[in-house]
Order: sequence, then structure tokens, then C-alpha cells
Amino acid sequence: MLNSNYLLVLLLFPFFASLTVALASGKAATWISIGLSAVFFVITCVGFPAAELRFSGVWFEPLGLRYGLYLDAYAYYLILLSAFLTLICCFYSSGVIKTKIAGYHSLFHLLQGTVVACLLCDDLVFFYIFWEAMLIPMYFIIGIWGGERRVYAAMKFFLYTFAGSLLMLVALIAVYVAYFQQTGVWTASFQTLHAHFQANGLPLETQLWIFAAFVGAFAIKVPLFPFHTWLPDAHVEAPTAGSVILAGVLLKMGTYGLMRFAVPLLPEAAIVFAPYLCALSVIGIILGALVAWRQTDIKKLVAYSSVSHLGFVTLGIFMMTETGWNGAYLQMINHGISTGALFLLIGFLYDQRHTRNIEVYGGLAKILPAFSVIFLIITLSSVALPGTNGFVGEFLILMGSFQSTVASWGWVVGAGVGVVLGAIYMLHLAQKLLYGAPSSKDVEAMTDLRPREWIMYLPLVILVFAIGFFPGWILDPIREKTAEIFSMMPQILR
Amino acid sequence: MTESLNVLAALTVLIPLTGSLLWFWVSPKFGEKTAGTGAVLFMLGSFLAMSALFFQVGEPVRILFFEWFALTKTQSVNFSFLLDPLSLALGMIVTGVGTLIHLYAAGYMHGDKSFGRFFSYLNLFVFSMLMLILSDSLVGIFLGWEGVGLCSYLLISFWFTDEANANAGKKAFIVNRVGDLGFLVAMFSLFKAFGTVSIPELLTLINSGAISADQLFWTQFACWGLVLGAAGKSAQIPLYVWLPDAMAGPTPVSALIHAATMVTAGVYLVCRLQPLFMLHGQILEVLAFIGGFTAFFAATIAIFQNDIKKVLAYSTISQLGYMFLAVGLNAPVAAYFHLITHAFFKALLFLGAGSVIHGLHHEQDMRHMGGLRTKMPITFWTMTIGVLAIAGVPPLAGFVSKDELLHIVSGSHRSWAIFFAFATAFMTAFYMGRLWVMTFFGKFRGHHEAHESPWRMTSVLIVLAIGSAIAGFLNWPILWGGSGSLHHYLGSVVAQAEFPTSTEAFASSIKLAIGSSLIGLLGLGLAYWRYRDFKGKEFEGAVWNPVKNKYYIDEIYQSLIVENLKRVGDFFWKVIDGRILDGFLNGIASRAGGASLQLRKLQTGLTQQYAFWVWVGVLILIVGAFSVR
Amino acid sequence: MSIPVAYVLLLSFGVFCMGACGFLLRKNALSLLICLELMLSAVNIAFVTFARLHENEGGNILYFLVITVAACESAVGLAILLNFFRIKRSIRLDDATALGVEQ
Amino acid sequence: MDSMLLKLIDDSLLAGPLLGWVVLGFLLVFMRLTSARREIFLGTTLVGLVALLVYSIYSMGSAPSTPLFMATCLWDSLSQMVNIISILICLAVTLMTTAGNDNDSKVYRDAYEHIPEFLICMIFSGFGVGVLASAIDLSALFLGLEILSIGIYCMTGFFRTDLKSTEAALKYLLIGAFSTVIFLYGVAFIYGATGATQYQAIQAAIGSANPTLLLFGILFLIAGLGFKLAFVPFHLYTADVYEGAPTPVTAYMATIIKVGAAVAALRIFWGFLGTQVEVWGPFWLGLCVLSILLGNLVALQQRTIKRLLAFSSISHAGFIGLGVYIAGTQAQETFALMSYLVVYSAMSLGSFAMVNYFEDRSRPFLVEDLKGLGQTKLVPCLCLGVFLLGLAGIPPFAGFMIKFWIFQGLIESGNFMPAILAVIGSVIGAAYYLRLLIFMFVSPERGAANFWTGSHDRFFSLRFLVLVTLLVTLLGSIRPQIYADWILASLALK
Repeated sequence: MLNSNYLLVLLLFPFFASLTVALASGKAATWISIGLSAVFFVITCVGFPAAELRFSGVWFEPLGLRYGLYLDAYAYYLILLSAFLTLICCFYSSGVIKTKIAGYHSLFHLLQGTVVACLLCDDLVFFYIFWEAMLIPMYFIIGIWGGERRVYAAMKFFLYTFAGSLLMLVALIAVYVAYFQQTGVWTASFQTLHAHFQANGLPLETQLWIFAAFVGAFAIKVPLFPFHTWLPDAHVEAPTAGSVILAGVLLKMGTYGLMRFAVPLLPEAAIVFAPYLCALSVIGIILGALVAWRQTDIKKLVAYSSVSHLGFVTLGIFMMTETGWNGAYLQMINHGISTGALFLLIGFLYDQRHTRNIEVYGGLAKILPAFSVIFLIITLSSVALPGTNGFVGEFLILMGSFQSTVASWGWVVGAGVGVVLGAIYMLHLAQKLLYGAPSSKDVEAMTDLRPREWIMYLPLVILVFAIGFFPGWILDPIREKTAEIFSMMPQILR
Repeated sequence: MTESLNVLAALTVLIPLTGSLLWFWVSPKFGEKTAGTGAVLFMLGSFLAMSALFFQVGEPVRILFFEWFALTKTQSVNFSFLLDPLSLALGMIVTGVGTLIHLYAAGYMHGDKSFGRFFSYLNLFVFSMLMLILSDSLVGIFLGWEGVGLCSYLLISFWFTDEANANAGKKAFIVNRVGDLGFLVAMFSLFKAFGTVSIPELLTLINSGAISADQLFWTQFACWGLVLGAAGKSAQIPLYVWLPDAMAGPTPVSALIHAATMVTAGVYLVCRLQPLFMLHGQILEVLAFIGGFTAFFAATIAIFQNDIKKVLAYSTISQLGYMFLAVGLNAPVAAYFHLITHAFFKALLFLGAGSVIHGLHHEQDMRHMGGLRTKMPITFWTMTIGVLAIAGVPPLAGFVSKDELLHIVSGSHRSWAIFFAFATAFMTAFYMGRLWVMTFFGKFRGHHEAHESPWRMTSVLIVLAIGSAIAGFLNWPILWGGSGSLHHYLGSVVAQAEFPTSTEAFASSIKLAIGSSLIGLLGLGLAYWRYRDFKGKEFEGAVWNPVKNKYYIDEIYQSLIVENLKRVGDFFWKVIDGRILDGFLNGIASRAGGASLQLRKLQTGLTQQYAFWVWVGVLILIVGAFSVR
Repeated sequence: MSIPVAYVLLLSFGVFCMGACGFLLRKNALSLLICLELMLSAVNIAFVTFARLHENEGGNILYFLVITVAACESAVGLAILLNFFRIKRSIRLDDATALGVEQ
Repeated sequence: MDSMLLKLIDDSLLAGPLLGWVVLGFLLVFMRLTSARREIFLGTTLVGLVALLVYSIYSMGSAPSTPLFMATCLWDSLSQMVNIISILICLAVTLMTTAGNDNDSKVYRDAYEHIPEFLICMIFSGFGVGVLASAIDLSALFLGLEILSIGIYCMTGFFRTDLKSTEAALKYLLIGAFSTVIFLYGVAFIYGATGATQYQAIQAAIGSANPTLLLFGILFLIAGLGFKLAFVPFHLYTADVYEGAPTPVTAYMATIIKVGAAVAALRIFWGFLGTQVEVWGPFWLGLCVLSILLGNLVALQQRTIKRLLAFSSISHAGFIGLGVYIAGTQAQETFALMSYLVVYSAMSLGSFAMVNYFEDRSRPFLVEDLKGLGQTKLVPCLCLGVFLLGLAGIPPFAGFMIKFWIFQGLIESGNFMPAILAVIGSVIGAAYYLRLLIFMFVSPERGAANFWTGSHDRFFSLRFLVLVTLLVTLLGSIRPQIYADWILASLALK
């Protein structure tokens, strides 16, 4: 049976990997990196199904800071996802990245390390450290291996998120100090704080401020309208694998933060803010969809689609129903899979034609049948067709939110409009790329999937249907966890 | 017992599913012959399994396969079937007609590069359609509901190298999505009201009669949603626009999906949830009006179409309108009956049209046809039966079902309904006659050399012709010594008032029957007189432009909705994101830079200025201190 | 009979201001050093006055310290100024602009 | 009379380390008389400082709580801690100087003729810090301040044939003296108001003091200390002086003066003005926040790296000031301040060491010169990068934890506004640190620095220094014990 050392392995392995890769060189680095990420994936799989594990080591006793680690379903599946995507990304990059290979891969493992650490942390300060540290590798991945405007994008990404996070830091310290002032004990362990403040909560006044700051940070990361403008730039400029991780994992940290820290800790404040945040989510959903529809840059289109999709997630969270939360969590995973896959597919096109302009392509269904099938499946998953993973998540979100007691069901209808618009832009993309007559000789010269692509895409496609028809293996543990959280929520939500 | 049912039910849906996965790879590897035969055999298997179920199942049974996902601690969505007359009857139609059309298609699609892909899609469609029909939870129905939508999208844009087809497919999917939104909202509100999405439980709760005001509100909400959904899937006003374009797909598709099966899903759904609608009479009224108006409206357009398939498309819309009229007037059985007969004769007509098109090397414009009577005899005779059937000539299927409809309409004493119904009946006869005459009579106006189609296709035509001839006797009115078997069969699940059996009722019904058949014959005659020596020109002059252009509905939608959406999108993108949000951020950045540049100017390198600033600092402190005082 | 403290303070303040103005306005680095001395003596006046006011030695001690330190400071200052003159052949502060923002 | 002398000797033995400075200083002076080789001088200084360090650490704990030297000095744990810190800084600077020893450009040759004077000045100003830190009498305070300053004036002019160095010295001396006068005037007012120069006495008399005089006194003291800490608007000289002075001296100024002045301020404000906090608090906080904001803002547009670091040090001075403010108000007392001083000193010594390593004294070191340096000198650039991220306060580097404690103190004392403003300042700050990183690692073209030889560092002194500071910067947040335990222990002593 797993014990708390497992957490240490999870925490430290990626950093070890990153170090190893950094010391290797050139081609060797690639293979070592792939191997290590595979090993890490296996390690994470060992943890299935998410057992509840704790670890706590001395960090800085006088101020009650501890290396508090805590693994549960919420953390586990995201860790699994990140390990999975990192593996795929390392594999993908092996064929694409030509310059500074070792650095690139080592940064990827570093990124994964910070992400996993973030998901594992129980001590808020410890969490914050990795939350910030996450920015550094991503900053360099965009900045060094990115496109033309990479410096601008990287800067925007870093400063925007950094600003948000620092606000959160203030909020976080406020909680930490408040606990000290109430109990005379220093601790930043979330479990303790949560338990304490459920028993004797903070005054609503304080809650509102702290919650606002928390949401500020998380909303920028998600990103929630109107804090989303860094995302398209970052996505467009980032290298393919970077986009995959950014969309697949980093954005989730925001929603995860909301579900893990902000809302459970300050439910009353959350209830007060809920209507406004739902409104923002719906605006995000619709804005994202419509803007995505008008893009000619494929990556930008997908980036805006992310804004729309995560709008659903945040809606599910802020409507504050159990069902909605389960859906939201599942949708986080789904978005990771489908959008990640989309970026990979686009990368496949980009590597051949070196353009992201949607008009250049066309009639690919004739030239790349296999590619088209995969692309279509992923498209369907992203428009949430029943039978694909997207449907279960989105349905649960909407179904749950419709029953909400904190905000109007009208928002759900608004989100429903988003569902229709989603079909519009995704089919628009599919048609522009796949249908019509092949637009040019260069397009006709393109080659279809090779084995190495199949290796990447098949698992994703399988997951799409595996979750679409049998979501239980993710949903059931999540449901228990959510029930546990909601059992501590105010009466109105139960 | 139930085990065998389980297996059968599973087979019914799984056979087409496996098929859809197979033909993709089979056709290129083992040639289209294998794939075609395989597909037909698979469908046959599914049909046999279905009929086995049909004959075994007495009163409704539920079959649970496995849990799909959990909604709450107690409620969860399952893959499970509800086998009762409604589902079984439609299931028979789908698999039966489906099999025939597969057979037909094997001939029709002969030599197409992506023969295998076609049959994969077709099988996938049958699978989804069966899921739609058999599922016992709304979510399961929704799975099929969107599944068939997907298949029709894939099949409409089957020849995707032509942008127009791709667009038509996209349009179909998106318009359907609008309907699906209604369906979703309906599901949510029903769940909010009753806390379940499983149909039997819903119906028992509704029939129990204890409905709180709150629940009533939500059920009303749900009904509106369902109306929207049905209108989307069954191509009713205002969401009918996708169906005419859907004719871009191969003709067998039009026959199977856009005439016989998928488009009737809306009717099926409303019949399924009849008790729910009974709670809200006014909504049924609206539904009836939508149906009646659509029937009339579509018929007027059909008269002016020259593309043979477009005529049939609008006729389909109009016939579906009939069905909704019936449902709205709370006569689900009549609607269901018309649904069944319509499945036969409309499939027949489409396939006939297909065979004509096939014979003329994909010529669809009726102005370039004519005189095919001699060249394609089988097609001609079968088509004739179809035309007579739809025109409502006794004793063919169309006559019986439509007569029952008209009977109910006239019994409802709603003048608008009566007008719509009879006017439509006349126009139907007229435009079908027009089609029939323009295609088969007069002299040939085309370019290609026409030839009769292969046996694979004609045989299907014959079978269907027989079907459309005799299907009426499924439900021959008791009044006229018939069995009314469908009434009895469906009676257990849907409620419809029995007809009075008194003598004056008999007299009136006979009068009505004669009247309606006369209307039909009149329409046909008029058409024959007008088109027997057609020169390829008609309806000159601006007066006819609106109706020729389908009342500009597509254009209106385009400019009113699509264009504005685009504008909003651009506004969001360029103004809100670009100018306001990003402008704000970059503004801050550049401001900071500028301020920094200004402050930098202080560092002149002149010592005394620095000293001066120190001094200024002191003064500021002092002034501050005393202003605080 | 003794002079009121306020007057002496005013004197000290006046001297201080003179020194300060001189420091801000004169161009010659040498005279800046002198102005510094002036300001320091203004401070010293204040110290001594307060010493008398409170009748304790603290002020006087500080006075001596200030004098001493002032001497060291000006010594160092002169040395540096000399060095500056050796390089730049000028003791005008306006010539000391090798540093500062490149205009 | 005789007893007085005995008392003096007695006291100086009690405050052994202070005496140690003097002894070391005079030792060097005598060696200078018998002119020895410069290596010997450097060696002696190093050995002497190490010996002094060992002695100070050894003699800690055996601290006399009674005031010494006629109640002008208090040799308590705080003074001893500061004393040890200044010893360490002197060691670091000596190491940097040693690295310059084998540089045979003319400027260096001329200057290193006079290395003994330089070292003597350094030792004595180090002694000054000792005095400053332990002063509990205005006279001693003034003396300490001057001993410290005058030494540094001389050191600034160390490159006597170099115009910039000399000019910097001149400017520094003039303005420094000017501010000293202002400070003195403040002292005079305080004395006038309370009639005492000894802190306890002042505190005793402050109740009955003339408020106006007292206010003037406080304001002038703030101005004087503000100048030493280089608060805005007394900061303008900093950039010039930092740029002109030899880099080791810059490092020296950037660190040791802040340490000394901060502790002096601590003793003043919480020593005898504690009751007056509502009088000086607002001004002090205002100046701190202003320094954080403007310091970072102006740094955005600096062209030479030393000016940039100068402004970064100004913003850090702001944080140090905040540390001084919260020292009296929060539970952990001076802990936050002391750890900030230690870690900040380490980071900025490290960064200046790197500058010293890269720079070529004969031309200004522009920021652009760093471009593409990561490709030729990767490891040094990585080191500099770590120091910069540390200064920017981005976790997981040491800079984060110390900022965290400052924020914690502020929030604990209910000062949310300064905390928020400080946060904004840090965000601005991140911008220019990241700009440097971009130059080093992202920009493709090669800056001038790629072609400079830099210092040979024959005795590995520089590398040793960088290694130590790097360790502190890397581990400072993950394992704060490396410095915090010591600080807490010594704080617990008194």
C-alpha cells in the first residue's frame, strides 16, 4: 500500500528528471527526457485510484510553515493528466525542437515539477512558492522557443499572472495572520485553516476582500473574462508543446485553486460574488466562441475556444452545486485532452506548412484522411457531442448549474447559447481545414500521419471515448470528494 | 426471457455500430462488393433482431445495460432501453426501411470512391436512430438525437470537395443544435421539477396527478424547450431551413434520414411525452398551429421548385407539418399512423427520384426531364403509386392516414386548422402531380440518354410501392369495418379519443373520405392538364418571385442572424479585447515607461540639483507635518 | 540677564539657511565645502544654546564631536577635490557631469 | 580619572569585536608603514576578518546587557548580529577586491598601488557600522555614522586616476555631508526638545518635550536616515555614485550602509520614539512606499546595469524601511528586518560580484551589453539570473521569503495599503529584472559583454563569494534555516 513517501517521490522526481536532462546533451537529452517522463507517468499511474495521502515535514517551525503535502482525488487526476500530457509533449518535441534541446526538455520537466508540487501542496505558502515558480519555466519556454512576438507574449504572460498572484499572496497572508490572531498559533496548513474557519468563520467583510484577491489571481490564470487577453498571445507565440501544457495543465491550476482553496475556504463570500462571477463566465463563454469564430489564425481560434470552454468550468464552479462541480472537474480533464489534442494536430499541420493561417489549408480530408478522422473526433469531443468526453462534463455542469441556489438558471441558458456557438466555430474550423477542394499544390504535397503521430494521437482518441462512455473511473472518486467538500459548505448549498 | 431480450436488444443496436466501424476499412481492402453486401446483411440482421423483439415483447419492458454516469448521489444516467409499442413500431420502420435503402444504396453508390465511408456513416446513423428510439432516459434519447444529427451532417457533406455540400451539412448541424438547446433546457427543467431524467419515472410522476405549481412552471418550460427541439429535428417553422439544403446529400440518405426516419424523431418525442404536453393545452395548440402553418407554407413553396429533390424535401416538411397538426390536436395515433405511411411512400418517392437522377446521370432539374414513362417503366409505375398515395387516392396508404387526419381536424372545429389541412391536401396533390407529369410525361427535354436502374434499386422500389399501397390496412378505420389495429396497439401507451361508431358518424366520415379523395384527384388532374406538354417555362413575372425564392427566408436569416453574430464577434474581438482590454494593459505599460523616462530626467549629474531635491524632500516632510496638524 | 533662547535659535537657523543657499547656489566646490562648515557651525550654535537651556553637557560634547568630524570631512573633501582637480583641471561642479544620465 | 580609564578599557574588552576592528585597522596601518606587498595586505585583511568573525561568533551570548562607554553603546545581541553581518560584508568586498588584483589595466594598476589605504578605510568604516549599530546615544550615533561615511567617501575615490570614480567620491562627499548636517540639525532639535542625548533619558523626557521642536527633530532625523538608506526623494545621488564607484565599493555601499542605517533607525524609532509612532509612522511608511514604487519605476529606463541595480537597491531600501517599521509592531519583532538585511545583502553582493566579473572598467556597462551572453558564458549568466530573480522576489528564490515576512508584518499590523502598493512596486520591478533575463537568454544578437575578458579571478575568490551567495539565494526560501535559525537564536539571546 502506498504511504506518504509516495508523495515525496511525486514531488521530487520531476525536478530530478529536469536536472538529469539538463546535464545530458543533444539527442541523448531527448531520449532520456522521454524515458523519464514515461517513468513518471507510470509512477503516477501507480497511485490509481486516488488514495488520500498526507505528508508533513518541518520547513520553518517558528512561523508554522511546513512542507505539507496532501493527495486526494482532486489533485490526483490533474497530476495524472499533467504527467500524461508531458509525456506526449516530450515525445512530440523530440521530432520538432532542434535548438537547445537539453534546456527545452529540462524546462519541461521543471514545469511539470512545479505543477505537480502545486497540486500536492497543503501548506498555503508552500503552494504559493510553486504557484509562482511555475511561471519561470513557462516564461522561458515561450520566450526562447516561441514565435515572432514571443518576447511580448512572454512578458505579458509573466507580468499579468505575477500581478494576480501577488494579490493572492496578500490575501493568503491575511488568512494566515487571521488564524494566528484567532488562535495564537502560526500555521499555513490549508486543512487546518479550512477546518478552523468552517467552525468559526471570518467576518463576511474580511471574507469578501480575501476572496476577491484569491479570485483575482485564479481568474487571471483560468482565464476568466475580462482577464483573458494574455492567453491568445501566449498560445499563438508558444511552441506547440508549450501550448499543449499551457492549455492542458496550467490553466487548470486556476480552476483547481478555486475548487480547492478559494471557494471552500470562503463560501459565504463566494455566494455573494457568485452571480457576478457567473455573469463573467457566461460572457466569457459567448465572447470566446464568437471571437474564435472570427479568427483566421488557427492557434488563436483554439486559444479563444479555451476561453469559452473554461467559461463553462468556472460557471460550474460558481453556480456551486455538487453536480456542477463534478462536471467542472471532469470538464477540466476533458479540456486538457481535447484542446491538447487540437494543439498537437495543429502542430502537425504547422510543422509541414509553417503557417497558422486557416485560409492556406483546405480539402485536407482528401489528402490526409487519417488525420481528418482524428481531427473530426477531437472536434466532436470539443463540441461536446454525446458519447465523447466533452458531453459528460458539459452536461453535468449545465444540469447541475440549472439546479443552483445561488444564481439564476438564466445563466445556464446563456451558456446553452454558448453550446450552439461552440458548434459554429468548431465546424467552421473543421470545414475550412478538411472540406472543400485542396487549395494548393503544397497542400496536396502534405503527408498523412506516420506511426509516431499515431502513437501520440491514439491514446487521446481512446480517452475521448473512454471518458465519453465510461466516465465512472474519474467521476466516482471526484463525486465522493465533492460531497465531502460540500458537507462543510453553508446550509443553502446542500 | 429478459436475458434473451437483453441480447436481442443489444444485437439490434450493436450490429449497425460494429458495421459502422467495419466498412471504413473493409471497402478499400476487400472491394465495395463485400462492403455493400456486408452492410445490407448487417442491416438485415438488425432488422431480424428488431422484429424478434417486436413479436416477443407484450407490455412495455425496460432493459438496463450499464450505468453511464451519475447525476447525483441517488440519480444516475443509464444506458437502458424502453421497449413498448411506440419504440418497437418505429424501430421496425427504421430497420426495415433502412435495410431496403441499404440495398438500394449498394446499387446507387456503385463506383463511388468512398463507398465504404458511406456505409459506415449509414450504419452509424441506424445505430444512433435506434438509440434515439429505444432509450428510456432523456439523456439516452439525446445521445441518439445528436448522433443522428452528426450522421446527417456527415452524410449531407459526404461529397465534401464541393463547398456547397459542406456548407449544407454545417447548416443542418447548427440549426439542429439550436433545437438541441431546447431539448437540453427541457431536460434540465424536468430534472429540476421531478429530479429524474428517466422517461417511465417521469411519466408515472406526471400521471400520478400530484403536480405542484412550481413543477407546473418547470414542465411548461420543458414543453417549450421540447417544441423547439422537435421543430429543429423535424424541420418545422422556424427551424425548417436546413432540410431543403440537406438534399445535397446522396439520394438514399435523403430517403432514409430526411424523409423516412430522422425527421420524424420530433413527432416520436412528442408522442413519447404526450402526458407532459397534456398538462399544457395551450402549448399543444401552438404546436398544432406550427404544424398546420408549416404544412401549408411548405406546400406553397413546393409548387414552385424545379429540383425534383427539393420538391420532395418541401413536401416532406409539409407532411411533417401534418403530423404535428395531429399531435397538437392530441391525436398521436393518427400522427403516428401518418408517420408510418409517410415513411413508406416518401421513401419510395425519394428512391424513385433517385433512380431517375441515377438514370439521367445526376440530372435533378425537372425542366430537363420528361417522357421517362417509356424509358424507365418500373420507376414510372412505382413512382405513380407513390404519387397517388401521397395525393391521397383511395385505397392507398396515404389516403387512409391523411383521411384520418382530416377527420380529426374537421372534428376539432378549428377553422384555421381545417383551412390549412385541406388547402395543403390540394396543393400536395397538385405539386406531386406536377412532379409526376414533368418527369414522366411530355417529351424528353434532357441531354443525357436515360436508362432504367439496376435491379438492386428497382426491386427496392417495388417492395416500397407495395408497402405504400397496403400500409393503410394497418389501421383501416373500424368505422369502415377495419381493425384499427394500430389504435389498439398504441392505445396502451398513448391516449387518443376513439371515434364514434354511430351511423351519422359513418355518413360524415364517408362524405369526408369522398371529399378528400376528390380534392386529391382534382389536384392531380389540374397538374396533368397544365403540364402535359410543358415547354420548360412557367410562372414568369415578378409576382411569383417571393414564393419562387422561398419567401427569402434563408436570406433573412442570413442577414438578420448570421451577419449580426459576425458583427458582434468582430466587436468583441477588435473593440473589447483589442482596444479596451489590451489597450488598457499596454496603456499601463507604456505609461509606466513614459513616467520612468520623465523621472530619469532628474538625474542630471549636477550635484547641487541633487542637494536641492534633498532639501525639497525635507520641505515636503515639514509641510506635510504641519498640514496634518 | 541672558539672551532669550529663541533669538539664538533664529541666528542658528539664519546661518544654516545661508549655508544651505550657498551650498545650492555656488559653483566652486571649495566654497561648497566652506558652506558646509557654515551649516555645521549653525548646528553647533544650536547645540550650545540647548546645552545652556538644559544646563547639561550633552550639547557641548556634541559640539566638540561635530567640530572634529567636520575637520575630518573637509580634509577628506579637500583630498578628493584635489584629485578631481588633477584629473579635470577644474573645481567647478558643473564640470563634474561625467556621471548622470547620458543626455 | 584613573578609574574612568579603567572603565574604558574594561568596556572595550566587553565589546571585544568592536575593539577587534580597531586593532585590525591599526595593524594594517603599521604594516603600511613597513610597506609590504599588496597580496600580503589582502591576505592579512582576510585572515584578520575571519579571525574577527570567529571571535565575534564565539563571544556571542556572553553579552553584557549593561550599556557601555558611559551609556553610549549597548553591546546587545542586535549589535553583535549587525557587527557579524558587517564583518561578512567586508569579507565579501575583500574577496571582490582580490579578484581585481591581477587586472593589469592602468586604472587598476594605479589604484592597487594604494590597496592598503583602501582596506584600512574599509575596516574602519566597518568599525563605524559596529558603533552605529550599538549606539544608544545621539553622539555615538553621529560618530558611527561619520566613521562609516568618511571611510566610504575615500573608498569611492579609490580609482584615483579614473575620472568617474573621483567624481563619484566628490559628489558623494558633498551631498553626504549636506545630509549629515540635516541629520545633525535633527539631533540638535531632539536634544533641544528633551535636553538629553542618551536614548533612555530622551524617552523619559519625551512626554514633557516641546512638540514643535520634537517634530522638527523627528522630520530631520527621518530625512537624514532616509538619505543614508537612499529613500526617494533623497536618492538621486545613488545612481551616480554607484555607477562611478569601483564595483566592490558599490556592493559595499549597497549593503553595509543599509544594514547600519536600518539598525540605527530601528534603535531610534523603537528606542525612544516608540511612543511617537503616529507622528513619524506615516512619513516613514510614505517614504518607504514611494521608494519601492519610484525606485522600481525609474529602474525600467536605466541604460547601464549598475544604475539599474542602484535603483533596485533603492526599492529594496523601501522594503527595509518597512521592515524597520514593523519591527516594533509585529510578533516576530526584528526577525523580518534582520533576515531581509542578511538575504538582501547576499543577493546584491552576488549580483555585483557578477557585474564585477563581467565588466570592463574602461567603458560603461550598458544593459544591452548582456545580449546573448547566455550563449557564450552560460553558467555565470545563470548565476546572475538567479540573483536577479532573487532580487525580484520571485519564488522559489530567497528574495521571496523575506518579502513574505515583510508583508506578513504589515498585514499583521493592519497596514494593508502599504502592502498593496509594495506589491504593485514588485510587479513593476519584475519587469526590468525579466528584461535582463531576456537579454541574456533570449535575444539572438551578441552584446559587447560577450567579447570582454572580464576578471581572471586567479585566487577563485570571486567564485567562492558567488558560490556562497548563490547558495543563500537558492535555498533562502526552501530552507530559511540557513540564516533564520541564527537570527532567531541571537534575537532570543537578549
